[in-house]
Amino acid sequence: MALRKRSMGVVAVLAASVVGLAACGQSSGGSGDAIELTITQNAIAGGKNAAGADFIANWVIPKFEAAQKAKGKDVKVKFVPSGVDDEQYKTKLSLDLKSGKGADVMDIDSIWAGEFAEAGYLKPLPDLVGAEADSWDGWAQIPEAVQGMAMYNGKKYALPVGTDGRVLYFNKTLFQKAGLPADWQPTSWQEILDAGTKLKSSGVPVPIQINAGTAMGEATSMQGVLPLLVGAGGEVQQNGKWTGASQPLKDALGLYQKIYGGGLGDPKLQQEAKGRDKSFQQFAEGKIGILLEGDYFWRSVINPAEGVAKMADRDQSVGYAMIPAMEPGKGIKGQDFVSMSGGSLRAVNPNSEHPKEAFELATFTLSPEALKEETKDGNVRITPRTDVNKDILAGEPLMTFISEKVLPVTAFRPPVAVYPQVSVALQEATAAVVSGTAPDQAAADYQKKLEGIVGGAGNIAS
Amino acid sequence: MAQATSPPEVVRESGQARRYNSDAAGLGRLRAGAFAAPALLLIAVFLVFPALWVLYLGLTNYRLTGIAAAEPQFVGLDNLISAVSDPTFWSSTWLTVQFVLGSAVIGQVGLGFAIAWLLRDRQGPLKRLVEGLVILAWILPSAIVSFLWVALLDRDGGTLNALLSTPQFAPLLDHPMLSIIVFNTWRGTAFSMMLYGAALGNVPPSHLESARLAGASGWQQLRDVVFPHIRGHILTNLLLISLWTFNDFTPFLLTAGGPDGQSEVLAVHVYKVALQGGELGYGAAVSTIILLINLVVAVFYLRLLRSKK
Amino acid sequence: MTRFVLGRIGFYTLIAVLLAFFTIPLLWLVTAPFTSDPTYKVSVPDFTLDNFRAIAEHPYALPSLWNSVLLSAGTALLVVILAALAAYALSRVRLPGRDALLYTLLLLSSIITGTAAMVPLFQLAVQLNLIDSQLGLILILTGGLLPAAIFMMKDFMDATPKSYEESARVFGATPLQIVRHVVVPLVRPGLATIGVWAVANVWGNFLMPYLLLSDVEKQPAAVITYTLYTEGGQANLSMLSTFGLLYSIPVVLMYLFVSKKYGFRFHGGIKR
Amino acid sequence: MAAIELRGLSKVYPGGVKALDSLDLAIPDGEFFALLGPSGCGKTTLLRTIAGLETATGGAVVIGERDVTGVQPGARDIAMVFQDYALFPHMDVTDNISYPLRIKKVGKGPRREKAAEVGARLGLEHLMDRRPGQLSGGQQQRVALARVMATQAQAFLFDEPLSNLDARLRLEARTFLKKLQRELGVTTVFVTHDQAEALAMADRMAVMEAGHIRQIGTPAEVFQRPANTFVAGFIGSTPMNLLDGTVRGDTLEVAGCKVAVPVTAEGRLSDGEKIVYGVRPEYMAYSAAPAEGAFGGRVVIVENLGASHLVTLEAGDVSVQAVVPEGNEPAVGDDGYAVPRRDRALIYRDGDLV
Repeated sequence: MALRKRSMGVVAVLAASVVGLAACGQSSGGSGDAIELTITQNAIAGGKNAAGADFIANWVIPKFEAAQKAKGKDVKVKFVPSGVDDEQYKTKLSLDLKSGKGADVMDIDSIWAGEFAEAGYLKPLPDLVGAEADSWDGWAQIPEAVQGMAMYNGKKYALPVGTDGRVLYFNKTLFQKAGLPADWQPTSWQEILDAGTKLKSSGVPVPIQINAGTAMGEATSMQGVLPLLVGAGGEVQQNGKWTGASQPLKDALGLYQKIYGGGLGDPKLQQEAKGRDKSFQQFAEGKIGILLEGDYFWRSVINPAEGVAKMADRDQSVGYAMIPAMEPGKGIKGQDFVSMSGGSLRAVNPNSEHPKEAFELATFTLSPEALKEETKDGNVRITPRTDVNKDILAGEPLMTFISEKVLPVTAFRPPVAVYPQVSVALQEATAAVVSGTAPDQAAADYQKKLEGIVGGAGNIAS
Repeated sequence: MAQATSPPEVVRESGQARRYNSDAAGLGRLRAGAFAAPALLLIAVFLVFPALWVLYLGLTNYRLTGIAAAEPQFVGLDNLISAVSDPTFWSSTWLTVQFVLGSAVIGQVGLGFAIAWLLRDRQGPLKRLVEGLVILAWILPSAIVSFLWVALLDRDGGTLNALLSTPQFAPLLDHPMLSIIVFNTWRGTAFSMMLYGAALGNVPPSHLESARLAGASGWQQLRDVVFPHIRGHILTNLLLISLWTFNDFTPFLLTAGGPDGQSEVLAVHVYKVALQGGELGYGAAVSTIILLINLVVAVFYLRLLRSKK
Repeated sequence: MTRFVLGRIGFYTLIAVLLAFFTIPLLWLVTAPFTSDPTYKVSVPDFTLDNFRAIAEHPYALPSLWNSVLLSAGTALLVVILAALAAYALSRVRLPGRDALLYTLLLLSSIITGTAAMVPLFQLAVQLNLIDSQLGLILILTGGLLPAAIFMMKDFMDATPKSYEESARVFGATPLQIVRHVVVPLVRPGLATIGVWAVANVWGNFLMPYLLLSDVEKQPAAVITYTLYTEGGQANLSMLSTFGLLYSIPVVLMYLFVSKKYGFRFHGGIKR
Repeated sequence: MAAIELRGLSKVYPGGVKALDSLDLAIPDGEFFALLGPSGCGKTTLLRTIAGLETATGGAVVIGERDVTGVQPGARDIAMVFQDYALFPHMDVTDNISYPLRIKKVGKGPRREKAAEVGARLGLEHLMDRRPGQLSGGQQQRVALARVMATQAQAFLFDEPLSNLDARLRLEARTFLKKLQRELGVTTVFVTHDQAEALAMADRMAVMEAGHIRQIGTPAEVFQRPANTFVAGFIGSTPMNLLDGTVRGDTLEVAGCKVAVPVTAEGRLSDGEKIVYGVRPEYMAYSAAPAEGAFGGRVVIVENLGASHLVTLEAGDVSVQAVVPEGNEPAVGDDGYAVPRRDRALIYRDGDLV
């Protein structure tokens, strides 16, 4: 690395003549001794997560600056919007952090915590900001599982921003036609299949949509194979060992086979590059009976006001149910019902010149007032704080449902660097099953790939 | 008095002219160097240096995140070896060859030349319209274009199915390679068309006229008059188009490499590995292999088109 | 005579097929922006202008188009000028290893456009303090495009008869005057081609502008296009199609301008 | 206006090809001078070296008493017409003609005036706003000439000025060029591979071969007394008869015939010497009856030259050609006799004129 640095210097000198003019550089150098903070999210006004961006720009920044002023500190906060694929956002953050740059406060997906920590892109909060990291009063309100998302090797690396949960959505209108109840709650996979069969015979084009294949990417893992895996009592990684061609995986893949091999799902949709978009559109058009999705689907996709696939009668005709284990009690930890959750984190940049103020800003955005402000006007999401959730979710039956029924049984992905590759391998296994490979074979292939990814059979639980 | 003047010696001209100094403007090496210096400096700093760095990364296990991001290890040829021992790499390579041959060499070069030839001595709105549409396909950003083609080839509401009355026909799934080949032909023809359009302008009309007077068919005119004149342009065109197509990852936006990797060309492979998987070292190694394949292709073209001179 | 008629019929049939091939995929782009809730299906729009209103209200959409124009015009200009000078010098003065150098640079240029090059380019930009600078981005993009541009340009330069330059030289023109008065007009179709090529490359480039420009006010339309998705990555088709339509208008205008002003054709030199 | 002088001028290309080998040449002010020779003889290289487009590797070029050997072409105060005229295709006739003035930073108004003036002089006034691509070959040539005239240079250089014209036009242009040069009085050097052109136009000429000048002289001198067999063979629309012979006392034995010693060689030959006997077919008197000192043989070919015929006789194992005025021509197969004119016949020893 040292060598590279030096050659960089040489090139820098060489290029100095060319770029003499170009060195306008960073927008630094502010007014006097004011503290300047930047905060970034994958959110942008007018685009992706516009509400979140507006909240930061219009509420957090003025309020926080005012609060600091009251304390006698001159703090200026700048919001750096972004609005791209999560992978690209992650790439940019990584590059920034690697080069000692980046915003002082930044939002990351909880699943990146491990790899960012390993790379030195993030530091444990106490190391950065001192005792305040642990003494923040918010921690008391955040459930342990949610706190776990921000932990790596037992240390807190960031603040949890929120979480989500996955359920089975179903179209009540179609269910009624197929003679199925409007308060449907399956207790085993077989009941899902039975419902699918009935839907099919009543003429529903796509009775069941559970994401599969590589085209949908992580959506296949989170809304597909992972909830099924925990439903069969397995996890991708347990106690530091990866799960190979285990029985739970075979069972999960077996369900795929029954759905897509049995004509209960649309195998081609799983292969299309825009398959997930289309599954949303089809659900909204009443062509899909049962769909496994997260609360995001309810909030942003079929939202009658501003969804991308609006359903005017969402509240009347869309039902939801918990995801059952394969059979009652067969889920992980002996659960009857399962789910998967993700969420994002708000981290303090180790390169920040003002880590304490940055931490203050981060905690400020997670204060009850801030969270209530952020989630008002129908912009509800599950916040990390139970005290806040109690208030804001009251008028939202689905969100309350997830918060109260789903989150207690949910599971999280392992926050380690190789997870994305493992996830792709899982997606490939589902793709294989959907296009006809036997589940046992697909599981065996998965194990082989897994060995290559995680560094040999030694890291795989037999 | 008929022999009072001897016939003009046309052949002589070319034979002799080559011996002369080609520095017609009296540039001299020093000034030539000054002319080329700004470009070469930019290239050195922003191209050669980072490109060599990529080649170096290919020899490490560097990753975007994780432990390997903090302390990348030098692994020598491990990446290359694991690439070539990976069957998906080879299938990607084979798909790439199909992609380049089909969409670049046959599709873009063929169609581009055909359009340039058809419109060679036309002016006016028809030419403008055709050229404009072809160029539009080329110049639209890929993010937008991918939507256009999904809308065209979609299984349910796709325009193609509506036109052909073939409901549920799914070209992107059943013929993914053909789809991206046709797509890339549509997308990239403009460049070849423009290049050949400009090159055909350099073919002296008198040569074509004399060939036509000699009763040469269209094909013979092409072969005997046009082709020798634009041979250099054909070489350049093939080289560049192949190079770009090898490295084009736009098919990703259409098929995401699927279904089941059936359209995962090398550039998509690298994108998946490097950007989605974060394995930059491995991605760089595959890029190096692409570079070597391109080198072979370039040498092949050079042999093919220069040898006949 | 019949042969002529058949030829005409054949010609127009071919043109019609070509037009269809190049037009049909574009249909979505003209219908979806005027449709209230567009899907991937091309259908007769209800001619709403709401989508355009939404784009107009978008704080970054329209300014980003200006940024795109700035970036692509700047890059194209730099590429054309530098490539023309370099290609002329390389075409006229024989340097040992010239062709090998050009081929090597061309091959390396392919690696730099690949995904794997983002780390070196980013860190280079950081070291040179070119992060968040549009000029810096222009320089970086130019560096990547130059080899291919020089390569193409050299073909055009090689093809121009030397006697034009000798003639100007005998009349006392300096090398720079010769390039300006004689060479540039002669290779103008080539220059226009390369200029448009450079614009096309920059116009759609997403990754480098996104990585190198953090200030959203400087980001081009390609980056803003990617923001028109939901938090879950679902495309906002009404915004995307509308923005896509607006996004393509400047390049259409550019094409019309360039083809009218400079023409992609040769002037028809002396009969030889 | 200026004289041009070359002193020991050499041009060796990298790789060792000697294009010009130590040439000396003096062209006085106002002369119309031709450089003639077959392809590859170095005539164009010589012209380009005078122009400065090629750099001499030895010797000096002097134009108007100024040594310009190391001077850039543009600073030599010369103007050149190229073989393909090198008219700029993107400029109209006016701009082409006035281009040299543009380089000299002459204002747009005076430039256009000058172009109009010169153009009118060459009969181009109705073509001034056309582009070269819209002109005929002859018109292009006149534009190129006009451009050269507009420079008011000290000397003009023409590289094959007529070779791009078709045959009929070439004859007209020949006359036109000669007249124009007379009127302008500017020292002009032109290159041609066509001996007829050189003979017709030049005041004086140099015949070149393989980088050397083989003869310098007026057209009459070169035609009547070629200095060597190379020039003898190259000049003339019908090639000179060059026949091997031997001196036999007062007479010569050539092609099995006895012929008289030419006037110019009298007293300069020694008995038994091997020589080459040269006589132009035009300087042969043909008769059907045997004659003293004639080449006799069978007529094998009769070529019609219009007002005369070229008759080829087979004398022994060599061919002898004679020009026969119309009405006198023999039939193929006849026996014929050709008597060379003693005052026009020439003797070459080791290739050089005696």
